[in-house]
Amino acid sequence: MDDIILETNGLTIVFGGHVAVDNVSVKIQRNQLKSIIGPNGAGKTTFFNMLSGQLKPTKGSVFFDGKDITSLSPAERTRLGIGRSFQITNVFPNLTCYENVRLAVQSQKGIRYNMFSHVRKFRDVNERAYQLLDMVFLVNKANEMAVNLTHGEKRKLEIAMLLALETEMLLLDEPTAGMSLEEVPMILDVIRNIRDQRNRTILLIEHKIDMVLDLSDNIMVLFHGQLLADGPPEEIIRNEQVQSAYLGGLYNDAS
Amino acid sequence: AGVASNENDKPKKGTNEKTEEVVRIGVLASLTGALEVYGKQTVRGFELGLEYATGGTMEVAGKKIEYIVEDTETQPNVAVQKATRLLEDHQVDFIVGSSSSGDTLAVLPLMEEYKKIMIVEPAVADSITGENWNRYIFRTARNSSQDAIAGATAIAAEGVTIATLAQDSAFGRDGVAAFKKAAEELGAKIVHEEYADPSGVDFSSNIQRIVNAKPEYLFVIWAGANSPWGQLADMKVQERGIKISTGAPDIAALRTMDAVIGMEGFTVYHHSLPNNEINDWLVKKHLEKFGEEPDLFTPGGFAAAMAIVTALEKSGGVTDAETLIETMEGMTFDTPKGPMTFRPEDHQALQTMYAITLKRTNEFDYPVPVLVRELTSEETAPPIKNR
Amino acid sequence: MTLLKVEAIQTYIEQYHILQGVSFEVRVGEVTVLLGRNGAGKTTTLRSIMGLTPVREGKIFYKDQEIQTWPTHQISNIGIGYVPEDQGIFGALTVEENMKVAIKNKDERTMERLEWVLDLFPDLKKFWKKQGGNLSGGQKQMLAIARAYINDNNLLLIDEPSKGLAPIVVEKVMDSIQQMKEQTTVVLVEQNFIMASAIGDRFYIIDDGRTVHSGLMKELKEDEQLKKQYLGIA
Amino acid sequence: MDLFINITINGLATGMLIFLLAAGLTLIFGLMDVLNFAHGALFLWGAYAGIWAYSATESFFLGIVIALITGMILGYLLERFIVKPVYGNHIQQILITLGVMLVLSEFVKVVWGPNIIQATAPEWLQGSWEVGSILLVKYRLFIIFIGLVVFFALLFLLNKTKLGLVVRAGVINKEMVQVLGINIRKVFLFVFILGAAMASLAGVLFGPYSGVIYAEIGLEYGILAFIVVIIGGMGSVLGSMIAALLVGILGAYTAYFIPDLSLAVNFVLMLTILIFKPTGLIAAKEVGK
Amino acid sequence: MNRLKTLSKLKLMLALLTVGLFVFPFISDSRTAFIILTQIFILAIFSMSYDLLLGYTGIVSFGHAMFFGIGAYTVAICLRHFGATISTVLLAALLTVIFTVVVSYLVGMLTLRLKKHFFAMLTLAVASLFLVVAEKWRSLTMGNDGFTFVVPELFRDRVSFYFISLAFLVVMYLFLERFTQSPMGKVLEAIRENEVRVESLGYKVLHYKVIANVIAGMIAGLSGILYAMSLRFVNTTVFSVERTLDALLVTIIGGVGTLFGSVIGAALLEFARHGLMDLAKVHWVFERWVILFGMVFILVVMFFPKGIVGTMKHWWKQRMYKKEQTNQLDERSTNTLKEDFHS
Ligand SMILES: Nc1ncnc2c1ncn2[C@@H]1O[C@H](COP(=O)(O)OP(=O)(O)OP(=O)(O)O)[C@@H](O)[C@H]1O
Ligand SMILES: Nc1ncnc2c1ncn2[C@@H]1O[C@H](COP(=O)(O)OP(=O)(O)OP(=O)(O)O)[C@@H](O)[C@H]1O
Ligand SMILES: [Mg+2]
Ligand SMILES: [Mg+2]
Repeated sequence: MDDIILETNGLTIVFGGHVAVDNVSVKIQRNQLKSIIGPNGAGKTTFFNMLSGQLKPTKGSVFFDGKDITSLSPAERTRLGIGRSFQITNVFPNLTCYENVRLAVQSQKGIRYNMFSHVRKFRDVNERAYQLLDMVFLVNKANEMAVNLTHGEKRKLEIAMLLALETEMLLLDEPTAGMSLEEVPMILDVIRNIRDQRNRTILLIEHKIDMVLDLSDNIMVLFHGQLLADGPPEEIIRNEQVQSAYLGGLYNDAS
Repeated sequence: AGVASNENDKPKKGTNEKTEEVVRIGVLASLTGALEVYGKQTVRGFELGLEYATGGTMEVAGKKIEYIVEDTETQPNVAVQKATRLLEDHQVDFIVGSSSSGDTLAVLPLMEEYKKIMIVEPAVADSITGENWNRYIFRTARNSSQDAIAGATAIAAEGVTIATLAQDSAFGRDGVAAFKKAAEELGAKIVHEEYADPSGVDFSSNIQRIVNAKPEYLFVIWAGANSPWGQLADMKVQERGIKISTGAPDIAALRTMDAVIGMEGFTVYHHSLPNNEINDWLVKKHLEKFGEEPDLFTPGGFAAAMAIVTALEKSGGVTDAETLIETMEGMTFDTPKGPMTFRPEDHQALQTMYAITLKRTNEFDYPVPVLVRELTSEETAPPIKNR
Repeated sequence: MTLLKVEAIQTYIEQYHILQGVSFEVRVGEVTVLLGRNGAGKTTTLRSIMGLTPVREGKIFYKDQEIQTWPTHQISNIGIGYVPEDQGIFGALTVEENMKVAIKNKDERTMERLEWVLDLFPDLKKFWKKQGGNLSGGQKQMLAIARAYINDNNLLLIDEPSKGLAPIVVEKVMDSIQQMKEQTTVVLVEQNFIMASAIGDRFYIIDDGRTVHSGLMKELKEDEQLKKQYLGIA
Repeated sequence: MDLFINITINGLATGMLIFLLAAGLTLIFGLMDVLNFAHGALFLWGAYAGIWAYSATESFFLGIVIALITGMILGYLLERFIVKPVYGNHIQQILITLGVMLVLSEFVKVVWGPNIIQATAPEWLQGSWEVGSILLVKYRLFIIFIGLVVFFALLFLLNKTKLGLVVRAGVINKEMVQVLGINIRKVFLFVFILGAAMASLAGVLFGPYSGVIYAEIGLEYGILAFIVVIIGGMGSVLGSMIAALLVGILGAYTAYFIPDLSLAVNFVLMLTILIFKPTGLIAAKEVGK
Repeated sequence: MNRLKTLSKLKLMLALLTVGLFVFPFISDSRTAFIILTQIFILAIFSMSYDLLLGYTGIVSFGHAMFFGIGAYTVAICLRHFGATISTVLLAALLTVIFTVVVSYLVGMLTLRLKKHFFAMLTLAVASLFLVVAEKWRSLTMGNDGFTFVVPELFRDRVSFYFISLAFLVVMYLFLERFTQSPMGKVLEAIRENEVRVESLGYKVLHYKVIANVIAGMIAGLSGILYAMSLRFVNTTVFSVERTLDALLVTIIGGVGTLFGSVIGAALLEFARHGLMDLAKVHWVFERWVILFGMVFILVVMFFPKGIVGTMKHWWKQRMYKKEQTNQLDERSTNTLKEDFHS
């Protein structure tokens, strides 16, 4: 049962005196969907950044598949199988949507240093890119520069790029923020499908609590950088501290 | 006769089909950029030189003379383009130029390729008549060594101690090397060599080092616009008993030399210095035509024209390079600075230079070089370096 | 009383015809909500009101003044505040400096409002000297809202304020909007239907660059058919 | 000891002159993020217009005023017609300001001729005092004085008023600043004019310092200004001051002790600083958006 | 599709142009024209290598001349010391490749971690140090006066040199065209857009930047060889900022990120310069033609904000869009504007 894919060990990061993530040790089970919740500024994104390599922890270590990856670069971690999306949209503005996704597919296929063949040669890459755009309802924007997309569309592009990497582990930072009401369920379906295939591990940051409850196998709660709770949804939602300091009245009757 | 040649009936390399009645001369000069002033002096001098040499007819040995001026922008690649255009499209028989040594050096190989004569004026680099020389190259300009020897002759003597200040560039380093050699031959001692960043603003450290060396003379080799004169005065160099010496530059630069009035040195030319008819004519004509006196490099352009016309007269109008080389080697011709002679070995024109002191006179509104004595062409003959 | 009136505006971005006739009215003291799917033109509508994307045809009235040709800073200075969807934080400036740039008059009432805002978002007080770019996503959103709250505005245009905020903070923002209602009228673009329906008085649905439906929020909440048709939710 | 004092004072004065040259660029490039390759031209025009007025009226003060006015007018025209359409686009800025640089440098020759022009300090600033063996050149002390005045004025303007903040904010997100009710166009115009005027001030002060002015000084010293702004740290007036003094003093010491390195010293300095401090001496605050 | 059609049209035009240039020497024997064209080719090659950095990878370098200069000096010194043979030239080419690769690699590793302006200034510093070395190592370089040298007969003939340069340009163009369309080239474009994201997609950004720098440096070095051989002369100006600025101007005028723009830009720059310079002879008013030359830059920015080729591409796209629009307009009725507007 204890098939741990990712493990952090006393993970800590300090920004000029402010401890953003404080001694967090968690184990993440393979092929599960785990959500991270917590108030704004609790350290969720920062925690992600240390998993994906954008930030180096002040203390502590990260193990992936039993291997210490604390000192690896983001690129190396991606290649090992940790892919992520960003909270603030982070795409290639002056490339088309298609190009954006294609680059991710290309990386997944390990075509990195080929400088002599035309990209058109790589049929499978290109087809896959379209497939993904289709999956996030962006096919009609395939040839549009990413800079011209609306906020919601950029979020979708972000997800397509992450999915393209086909990494064993997916880190999703508020994937549906800004996405329109009618499209959120469709994206949720995409995520749910991945979860249900049970061959990927998903780590999800979300503030939409009903969505979290609906999707998660497991929830961890960060509070002021510290790990407050870690357990199944039902347990977390009943946690009083979570109720009062995070959820407030809005979701009081959500569970 | 149209100058521009027709694209279609252009002959192949080497053969000359143009009407025998015309001699064409191409002039390369920097007409824009930092050296524009020099380039324009050369061109004016050249024009007047032709006028004088042909008595205003613009004809020599029965042939009409035409000339085309091209701007090199002080860029070697442009110089090569322009030279080729002159040689190819305009089929010139001579090239005169250019204002910078770099441009000139870049053009030298073309002259060998096209077998045409080039009169170098006013580029100074020794290597033009030294290691990069070829037999088609003649030079009416003085070279760095001549400058240096003139400078040395003006101040060096047995036991005199001299420090030098020059820009840290090929021009400065060559100049100092030649100066040092010449001065030491005259028995002087070079106690300190100082090289300054040519684009620097502050020379006080350099000057400080010179002051520390306590020479009797400070010989300055400087070309280009930002000059150390003011700072030499600020640092009270002369008050400390160090006499300053340098080559007197063109009039615009003389205006900035208030601070070193009284210095002894040399010059290539100032219109008040030579005492001969040609110079008188030049000054008069130049005033008439341009409203000002000829300047440092005007007589050079003039000399180039004189050299060409003289050579053509002697060759009877034959423009074939071999004939011309034969004619011109050892040829003496008149210039506003008196007669010059192309030395057969390296085709460098030996010429008079002037030992001067810089004075303020009533005649001019700027410090002016006043003749101490003429330095004869033998005295200032530079070493032969093209072997 | 009508505070803002948008009349069939048409907006182009480069050669693209983005808004093809958006019209709506905003009444004093109400919260008007613009709804619509991604790419419908909600953000562009707000930007057009602010003078950030030029309106080619149609008119915008603010208190009977025609403002569609005014420069942005002038529109801002007649008392219209704007919270952009991408927050528009000056990343290299500290929270304090961000606020300083925003403050128009340093009078007493502004100081009072500052205090109120910092009470509303204590995180901002905590990270007063921190650079805006280093804030967490939600903190940035708070800062963006705070910058709009700080001045004495008659009208606030807020683009998706709930995005990235923890539920409890969303609640606070909702409360704050309710509180301000007296002095400040609000136009809200919001995808969080719980929030939109809780505080909205009136709604307009924008689709494909046009206003296609409008009504009272109360009605929309009940009307499953409409919700399904325009918002894809049931 | 005296030697060190002499070298230091001279280096200091040169450094101040360089600071004056770079101060305008600190605003225009460092703060407003405009790659203004025409900065040298503003410097050049300040020098020519100022020295011209000075020699025509024999009043150095008037020369300075004319230089400032020239800088302001050019700054105004430049901002309005050249820079305004290309804010935020470095590539276009490079091309268009290089064009302006060529035009203005060449135009100087149309107005004042291609010859070098002499510039001397006014009577009361000529010469030097000798204190023991320390040589205090009056004009250099004057430069140091003016440099300090400009430095403190700038510090005041940027730190004690909202201006500095607004410009920095405007560079990050122009729209947002307007949304906050600020007419950023006017602010930019003002700062640009200020920067241009300072470049021109440096120009007219440079004249008597070097003794001559000529049409190429714009090109020659323009790069130096960029070097100073970069190693000082983008947009930091204090950084520019430190960098300028460093360039001045280090240059003086190198010229004295290792003259062979003179040509390279600025570049070696820039290399070392940037390798060890990749964002300049006073690091502009780096933020991941 | 339309796009395909226009693409092939463009290719056809390019091919025609190339053929035209290859045929040119057979219909004209103006060596001036050959020289100007040759210099355009060389500048175009140099600028294309620069565009790889500026346009594709988004790196601004003020020191690209260092590679150009290395090539120029290498071939000059080799020819001077080892005699004017083809094998010397090949040796020089080999050495140039080695030197530029080593230098660009080292400089890249050292500097490419820095951010835009800081990187630009660092490259300026390094290139300037090369300039100083060339100035000071006088026994080898003769300082800024420079020196002349003899080139092998094959390169001496202007026509054959014309062909060689043109062929090299075509080869480099095709290589770079392919390179920029390759998976690797696409990653470079992505780096230009957003480095952080490229890294998180699993690409090691620094590797790519260094590779781009090495390739650009190598090609610049080779263009330097051609330059020196076309002049048969070299001096320190090959290391000067002006050289880099030339490349910068050419790429911007032509349009960054469009290789063909470099060719157009090089041609425009040279022709503008010469055309305007020749005006000076027409009338003294044009004596200050440099003013007009400067105006060309200003006008280019005003009328071709994305460079000539870049702006043309943009216009083309807009035209295509308009066409699409008018096709669609028929389908859409205009009276839907105010439908069911609630009062
Ligand atoms: N680069 C940084 N420098 C300084 N402080 C930082 C930096 N990045 C994050 N922080 C701080 O660390 C804390 C945690 O930020 P983080 O972005 O991880 O929060 P979060 O849990 O993702 O919040 P949100 O839900 O609002 O996105 C915040 O207080 C933030 O201000
Ligand atoms: N710069 C631009 N260039 C081209 N098209 C644009 C640009 N900005 C927006 N658009 C288009 O304008 C339309 C409306 O955009 P807008 O941002 O107003 O939508 P929105 O309703 O706010 O969407 P979202 O909910 O995703 O934020 C979209 O179809 C978008 O693709
Ligand atoms: Mg976050
Ligand atoms: Mg929007």
